[in-house]
Amino acid sequence: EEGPIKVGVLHSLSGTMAISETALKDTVEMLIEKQNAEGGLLGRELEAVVVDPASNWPLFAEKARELLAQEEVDVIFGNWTSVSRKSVLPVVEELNGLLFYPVQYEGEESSENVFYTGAAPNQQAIPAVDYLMNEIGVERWVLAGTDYVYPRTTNKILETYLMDQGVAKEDIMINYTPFGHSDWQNIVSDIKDFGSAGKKTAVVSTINGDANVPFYRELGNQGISSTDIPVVAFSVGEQELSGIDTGPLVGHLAAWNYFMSVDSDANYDFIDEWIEYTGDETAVTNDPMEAHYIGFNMWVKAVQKAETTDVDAVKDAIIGVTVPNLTGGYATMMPNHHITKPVLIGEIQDNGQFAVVWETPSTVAGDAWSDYLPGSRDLIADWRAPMRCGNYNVKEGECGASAGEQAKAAE
Amino acid sequence: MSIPRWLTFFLMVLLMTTAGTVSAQQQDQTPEALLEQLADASPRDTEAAIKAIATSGHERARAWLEAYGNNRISQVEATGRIVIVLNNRGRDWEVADALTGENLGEMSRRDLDRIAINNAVRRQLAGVLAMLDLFAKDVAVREAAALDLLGKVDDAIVEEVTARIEEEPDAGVRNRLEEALAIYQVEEQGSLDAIEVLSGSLHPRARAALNSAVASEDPARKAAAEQALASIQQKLRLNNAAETLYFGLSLGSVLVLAAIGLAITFGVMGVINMAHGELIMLGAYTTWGMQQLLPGQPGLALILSIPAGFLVAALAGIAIERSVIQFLKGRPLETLLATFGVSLILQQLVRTVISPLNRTVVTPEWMSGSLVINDALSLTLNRMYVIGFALLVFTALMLIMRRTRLGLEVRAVTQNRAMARSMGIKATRVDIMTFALGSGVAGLAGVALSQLTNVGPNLGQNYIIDSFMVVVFGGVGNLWGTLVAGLTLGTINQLLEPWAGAVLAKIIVLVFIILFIQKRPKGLFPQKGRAAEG
Amino acid sequence: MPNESLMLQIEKLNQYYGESHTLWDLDLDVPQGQCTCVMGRNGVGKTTLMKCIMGEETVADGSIRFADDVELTKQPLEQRARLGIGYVPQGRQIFPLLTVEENLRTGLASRGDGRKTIPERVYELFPVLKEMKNRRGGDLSGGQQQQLAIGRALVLEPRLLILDEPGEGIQPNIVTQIGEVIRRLIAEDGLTVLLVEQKLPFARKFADSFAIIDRGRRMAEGEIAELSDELIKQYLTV
Amino acid sequence: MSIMTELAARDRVFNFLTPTDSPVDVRHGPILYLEDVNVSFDGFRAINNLNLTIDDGELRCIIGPNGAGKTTMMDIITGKTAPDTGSVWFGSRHNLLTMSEPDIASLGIGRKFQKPTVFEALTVFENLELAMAADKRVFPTLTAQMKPKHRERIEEVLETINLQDLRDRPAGILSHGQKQWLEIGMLLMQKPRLLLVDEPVAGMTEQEMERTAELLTSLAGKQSVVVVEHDMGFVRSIARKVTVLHQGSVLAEGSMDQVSNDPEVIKVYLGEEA
Amino acid sequence: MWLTRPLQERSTQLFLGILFFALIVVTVLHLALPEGNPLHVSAYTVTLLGKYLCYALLAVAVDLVWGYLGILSLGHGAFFALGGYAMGMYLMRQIGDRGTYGDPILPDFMVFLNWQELPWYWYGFDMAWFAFAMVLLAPGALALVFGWLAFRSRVTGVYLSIITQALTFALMLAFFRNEMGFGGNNGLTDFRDILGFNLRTDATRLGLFIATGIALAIGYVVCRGIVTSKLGRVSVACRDAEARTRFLGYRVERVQLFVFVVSAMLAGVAGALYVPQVGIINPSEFSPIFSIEIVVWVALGGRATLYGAVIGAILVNYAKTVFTGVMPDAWLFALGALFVLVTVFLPQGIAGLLRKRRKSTDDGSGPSESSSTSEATA
Ligand SMILES: Nc1ncnc2c1ncn2[C@@H]1O[C@H](COP(=O)(O)OP(=O)(O)OP(=O)(O)O)[C@@H](O)[C@H]1O
Ligand SMILES: Nc1ncnc2c1ncn2[C@@H]1O[C@H](COP(=O)(O)OP(=O)(O)OP(=O)(O)O)[C@@H](O)[C@H]1O
Ligand SMILES: [Mg+2]
Ligand SMILES: [Mg+2]
Repeated sequence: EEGPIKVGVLHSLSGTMAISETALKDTVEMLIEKQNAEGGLLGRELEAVVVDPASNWPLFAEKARELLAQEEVDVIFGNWTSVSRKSVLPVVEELNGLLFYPVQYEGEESSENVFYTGAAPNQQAIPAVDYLMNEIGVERWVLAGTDYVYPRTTNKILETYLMDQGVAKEDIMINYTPFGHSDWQNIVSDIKDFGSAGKKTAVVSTINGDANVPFYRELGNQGISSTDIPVVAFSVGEQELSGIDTGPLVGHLAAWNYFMSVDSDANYDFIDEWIEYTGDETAVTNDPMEAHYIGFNMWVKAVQKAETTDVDAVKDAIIGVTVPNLTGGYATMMPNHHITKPVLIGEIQDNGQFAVVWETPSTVAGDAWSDYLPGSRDLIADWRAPMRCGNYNVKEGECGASAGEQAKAAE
Repeated sequence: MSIPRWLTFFLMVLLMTTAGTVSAQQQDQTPEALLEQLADASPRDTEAAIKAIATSGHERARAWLEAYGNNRISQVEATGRIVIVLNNRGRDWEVADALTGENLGEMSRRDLDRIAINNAVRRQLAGVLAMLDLFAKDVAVREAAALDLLGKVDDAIVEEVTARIEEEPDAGVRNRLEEALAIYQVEEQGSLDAIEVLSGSLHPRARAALNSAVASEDPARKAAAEQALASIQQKLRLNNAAETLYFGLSLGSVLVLAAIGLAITFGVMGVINMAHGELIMLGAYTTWGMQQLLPGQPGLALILSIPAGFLVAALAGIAIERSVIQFLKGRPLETLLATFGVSLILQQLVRTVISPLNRTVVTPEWMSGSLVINDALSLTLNRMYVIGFALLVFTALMLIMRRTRLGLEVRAVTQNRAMARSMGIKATRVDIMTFALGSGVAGLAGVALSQLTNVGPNLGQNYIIDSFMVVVFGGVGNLWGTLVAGLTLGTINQLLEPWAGAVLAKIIVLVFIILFIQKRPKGLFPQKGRAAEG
Repeated sequence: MPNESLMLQIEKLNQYYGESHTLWDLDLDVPQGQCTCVMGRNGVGKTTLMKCIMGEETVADGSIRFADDVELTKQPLEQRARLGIGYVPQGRQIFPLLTVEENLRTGLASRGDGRKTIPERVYELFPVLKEMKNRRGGDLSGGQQQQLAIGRALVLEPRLLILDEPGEGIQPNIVTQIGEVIRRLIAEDGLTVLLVEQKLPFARKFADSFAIIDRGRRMAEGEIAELSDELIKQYLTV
Repeated sequence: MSIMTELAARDRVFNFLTPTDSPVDVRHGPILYLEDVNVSFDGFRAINNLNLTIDDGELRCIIGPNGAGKTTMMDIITGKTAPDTGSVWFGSRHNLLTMSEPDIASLGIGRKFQKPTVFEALTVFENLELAMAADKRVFPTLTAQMKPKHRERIEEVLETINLQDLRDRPAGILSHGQKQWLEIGMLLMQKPRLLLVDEPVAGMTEQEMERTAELLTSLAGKQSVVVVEHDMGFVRSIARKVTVLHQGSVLAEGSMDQVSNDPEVIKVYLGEEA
Repeated sequence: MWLTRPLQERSTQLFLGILFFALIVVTVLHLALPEGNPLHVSAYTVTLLGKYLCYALLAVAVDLVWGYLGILSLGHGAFFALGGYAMGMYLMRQIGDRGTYGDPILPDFMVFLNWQELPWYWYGFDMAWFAFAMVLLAPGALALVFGWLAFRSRVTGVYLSIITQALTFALMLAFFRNEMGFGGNNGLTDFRDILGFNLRTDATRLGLFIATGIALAIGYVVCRGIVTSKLGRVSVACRDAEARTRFLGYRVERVQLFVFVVSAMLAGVAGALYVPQVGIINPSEFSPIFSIEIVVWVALGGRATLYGAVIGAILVNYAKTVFTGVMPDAWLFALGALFVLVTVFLPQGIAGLLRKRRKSTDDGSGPSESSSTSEATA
């Protein structure tokens, strides 16, 4: 095959998600530029094909189809929200494409065509809760989230997990708010109340996107400091913080697999490149960007290994591929299409960065199916031959229908 | 700075309480060694290291601890020198030598190792610092320190706190200290007297302590604690009601602010201005811009943003009016289409020119925190200002519409343009001025909102629907209606929220609007009579 | 007639509504200090002519000279009121949601003297307006609205008053009163009146001269006394 | 009687719904009956203990000063305004106060408004078509077809109101007087039992007034007509019985001569010379 | 009959002619030409066109109520989405035990959230006839209840517009709630087949495209039938002078209700056809901004013309597709500018432009298309 290798970039550049996704588009473009500067891939140039699905979920599917069917891209990097991934999923499966999905998500999914380079719940939520429980001594929990699948699932998993750990039901408060919720007065006041029951209390926040700014502001104004009731967030990264006056937030926590403040040479190099690429001295990096960095390098390595960009070959080649991550360790693509990641807990600082306060001793492999949900306890995913199954039921010893069908279709 | 006498005293106290952990030898440590110890300490040892610094009597000890608490202590990788980070933004940080305070200029972040701190340590640190503050001259500082100590008293400092109660001249501070002590006593010793002390307290920590006492085995303690809690609960209910009301008013005033400009451009002029949200956004970005222009003076910048935000949005409004709306006279519905286009353009403009990311708008000192009525009821200051601001803007607007010719002329022009012109009213000028006024007020709303929520390209989108809802609910063309509607909807929402949850509360409010309009098809304050039917 | 005494001199006026030609080469002189009555059947273009003078409709060509020196066709609409032309349109066109007083106050905008209050004379003429000062214009009865429209035009203290069927819907004694007021204003203030009227008795009684329009053309003009039955038969009956 | 048979014949448009055969019960005399009606707006009494009776087939003129309450009275009859107290009966069977505007209209009360209101976007022809007496419910309207006899009827009225040439032009472009005629035309199309005509000749020439007068007099007898007008010449030419309203109640009633010589009427309404 | 009348009309014949011609051309180009051929219409394009046609039908529905009845509905997205959900529920049930968790009855998201049994309102959706009936009935019933309340109390103008907006907003929030049992934010997705045809084959896609074209044709004829009937003229009368219409004996609220319900049902059909083609239905279709966008399509195409609505919907969405592809960073500028320019320079929308053309060429007075002078918000 001649001509450039096409890399599809499927991130919203307008609409509500543009805030988060624009930087990811730039990241992929930067990585491509760098790869080209290093001589391309298999002797061919890489070319980014950027489209704007405009934060519109059906449009994601349409654009994915456009990328795969019209533009015939060899791989897609894209999506942020779960719903956009769910929307795209049937398309990549049908047209047998490759999708690298860089954001932490609720798990409960493993597709043959999708590689999940963000964290699964066991790579973010559970370690964070462990930290709070063991290191801070938290006994009472507020699980606050935006009302959609990721928080719902995460909270469900956490609830089960906490109860397994002996936390009483009345020590868990669950609260959901709509997207973009901006009036937190009542909820923060409730949290304050909940926290005055005599047990150390913490908030586990899966509050999404824009809603965080007013939330943290309200926390600050109602005088809830991190020493009283710490908040550990799973969706607040450097980029979100860059829009917040972080003064009052110092000490609140976030759990990620990467922080910009991580002290490693790979990271510093990446930051330097990023700042140079964007031309903005204040530009920040964040976890999903690292996920793209890892995903991109894994794909490159897999293509080199397979010596072709052919999707099936790459799919087979990529399992087991190991590349360095930005925190000084390595990430490996697991057979369930999730990767290994370290889990870091960081505290917000007044400069909008996180200071790492805790870290898992070794990397954690992502679980496609949670051990804490009844429906998925017995499921595993393994895309190697001969199993080739995204939801193999170990108890019944058979592959779930849909995946079985796909496997058949693939042969 | 000489070592105050109290510090020696404090030192002794600490020595006594932590006897054995801090050996005499550590006393003589050089400052370098003290910092070294902090830098090298494993999580378990940090406590000792902090105490060592606190008791060292070094003149910079406090500065170190504060810097440490703020995550500002780092070690230069190559030399092992301990530095205090003065500015930690960007890739190169400005640092000063911890020992001498000498400014060492900028240093790449790569070359620095941060000395880690976490919340647990920070808590201890806060206790230690608060103890230090208890000796301050300023009563306010002492009071704050005492308040800070609530729930932070532990075995290490209990004696000292007890001692301070004796010495403390100020009654308020003394009460606080007693409360702090009582919390400790309730939690650790289950003292009945202490429960008594706490029974009037509204502070959440006190309640926490009492709650823990309720869980106790001892029936007497349990009963006493329950009784204390019950009396607190009583007071709390009242306070909660007041708080909810305040929340309602505050949400309401946000709605009013967002909608009031629209009440002019849409309500009075009849332009379905879909770009209203983006005009609000411009006001918010003006605030951000002002703060960028005046770094370090967020308060001044905010105040200057009020005229600036008005001006920027008003100019944008004039531009919209001149370039689009003037061509749509007599076609009000089409203004929807055009201004929708304008709104898309403005949004993307901000994304392209400034950034798709949210911008940081700093809340000035005097606007952050809250006005403490009592321990259970404190009114957040930023929202209080917003309520006041909303009322101010409303009054000013009301005066303009009532007292100046503009108010009369704009109504005449919208009701019958040709006739108004036949009466000699300069309709074009009236249009420009009114639209500018409405837009400017939207800008003011933006300035206020920048203190409450995100300043980003989506800001406007989040308020446009609510704004229309408020204007229409109040009755189109009626400014009072907008005020009442905004406050009503805000309050209803906040009243519902505690029991219905945020989502359901919002749904109920929307359904309420739908049903209410059935009852009053022309809003809260309808135009009655023949005139309205036309 | 000497030229100086013309308040309005219309020459070869043509007007179109889209493609339909409504006024054809129309000439009309309105002498100063007199009441000129324009007559004609329904739909011949009387109102259109008035709108052209006020500027609510644009003319295709022709000229309208006001008080000898101003070419009205070149003036924007607002300016014409400021020159001293008061207009009482057909169908009243009051501002329905403004109160009676506010309706009247709109007329203050174009007064040269910057006066801020409504001339007492208006209330004297139409006491009902004072009585209903705070009622909304749209709530008034038809005749009250008509009175309001006339009052509003008088607030400007115009030099030229254009009345398009002013008596419509007004009770007889007030119609007479309006006629008398017109005469009084002409006599006292030297007002010029351009009147559109279908009712012959009224025209005969209060107008000085007449002009008859048919299908957009001026067919006849002259002193009111010259308005013969023949003309009436020819142009005013169906 | 025939209603029952009609009810049985469900396949046809109910005749009793078409106004000409409306089951208005006029056996006891009056077709319209207002008793002790009061209306006030924000404390202002627009109608004040009004009592009025219109006989079947009568042509009644109502005059009175501006603001006397004439239009308000029509508003009450047609259901636009609800009175504070009082009763309004159409024939002896229908209590108009309990009915909605369309119900009242389909009973056979037609109205011409003081300020001509026509459907500006529709053509003159379509305006008349909509006014035509027919089953006005949704589905019959949807499936309605223009029959030749309907077309003839419209043409006839077009001729009466002299708007043949403008039949396909939107009514919005009509001059004031032309709109007046169109409204009258719409009223004719409706074939109501009772016509309420508010200032029909405002803006008409002398000659047109005569035609209108002829038209209204020819209707009387078959239909009942209530005319409100300020043009005394016109009123005189058609009037049999005249009612004078003042401040919301009847000031005088009688023949034109009686009324026009009544000093009260002269004082508040006619002025010295009438 | 009122439905056949439009068929005799030149403009409708022209419209249907163009539509069917386009359907046939696309089908032929898709089936007959090999993939490499530059004229080949790919499956991607077919689906895209299918989506445009759904939007066109939706726009026609909105134009019916806005253009002819004067009701500016800012909530028509709700009916579209309800139709879509009805179809989505059917498609979900068709997945059967092929879902990730293999539950024969419960859709994946319910298993996922620990639901034990199917909520009652999901019953019956496994049967095509029931689901398809619901496509009409669900939006129709909502429109009936909502319209009955609103029109009975004579809510008009902006008040009506805003409560329609409140309606769709409330529904959006409700459907976002996971407790509602409609999949929350993720909505319904991962469909397999429809009426036994695999949704992931090109043939099914082509079939859906053609079905949408036919639905649009029928919808257009229905709307045209209504507006050319006497009822259509009554609608215009209601639009321009509601009170006056009442005095002629028409029950304005019933006319409004009837037209509104018909329009809602058409919107529901559009939504139902949309869902299998784009592969997902989620609460964002309820978002007020989407409903406003629909109105914008209609205004851009030309209000009160029906075919204008079709043109507007197709044009705007085509522009979106093109712009988001060729200038992903700046497409909003282009789209925004398009809206502004059309409003300022083409007061009657694109249809107005066409009409002017036609007028100047043959000067025949076409069907009495009403150009509104008074607006609903006046
Ligand atoms: N906006 C318009 N567009 C097109 N034609 C119009 C418009 N306004 C008026 N016309 C037509 O122009 C002609 C003159 O109208 P105009 O209103 O000037 O009549 P008029 O002499 O004042 O009649 P009347 O005595 O009834 O008031 C009429 O035939 C009318 O139909
Ligand atoms: N909605 C209202 N609010 C206040 N006043 C009103 C309202 N409607 C009518 N009026 C008053 O009621 C009185 C009666 O009005 P109406 O229109 O019935 O008079 P009319 O007899 O028809 O007069 P005209 O001969 O001038 O048409 C008037 O004084 C009017 O101002
Ligand atoms: Mg006229
Ligand atoms: Mg009247």
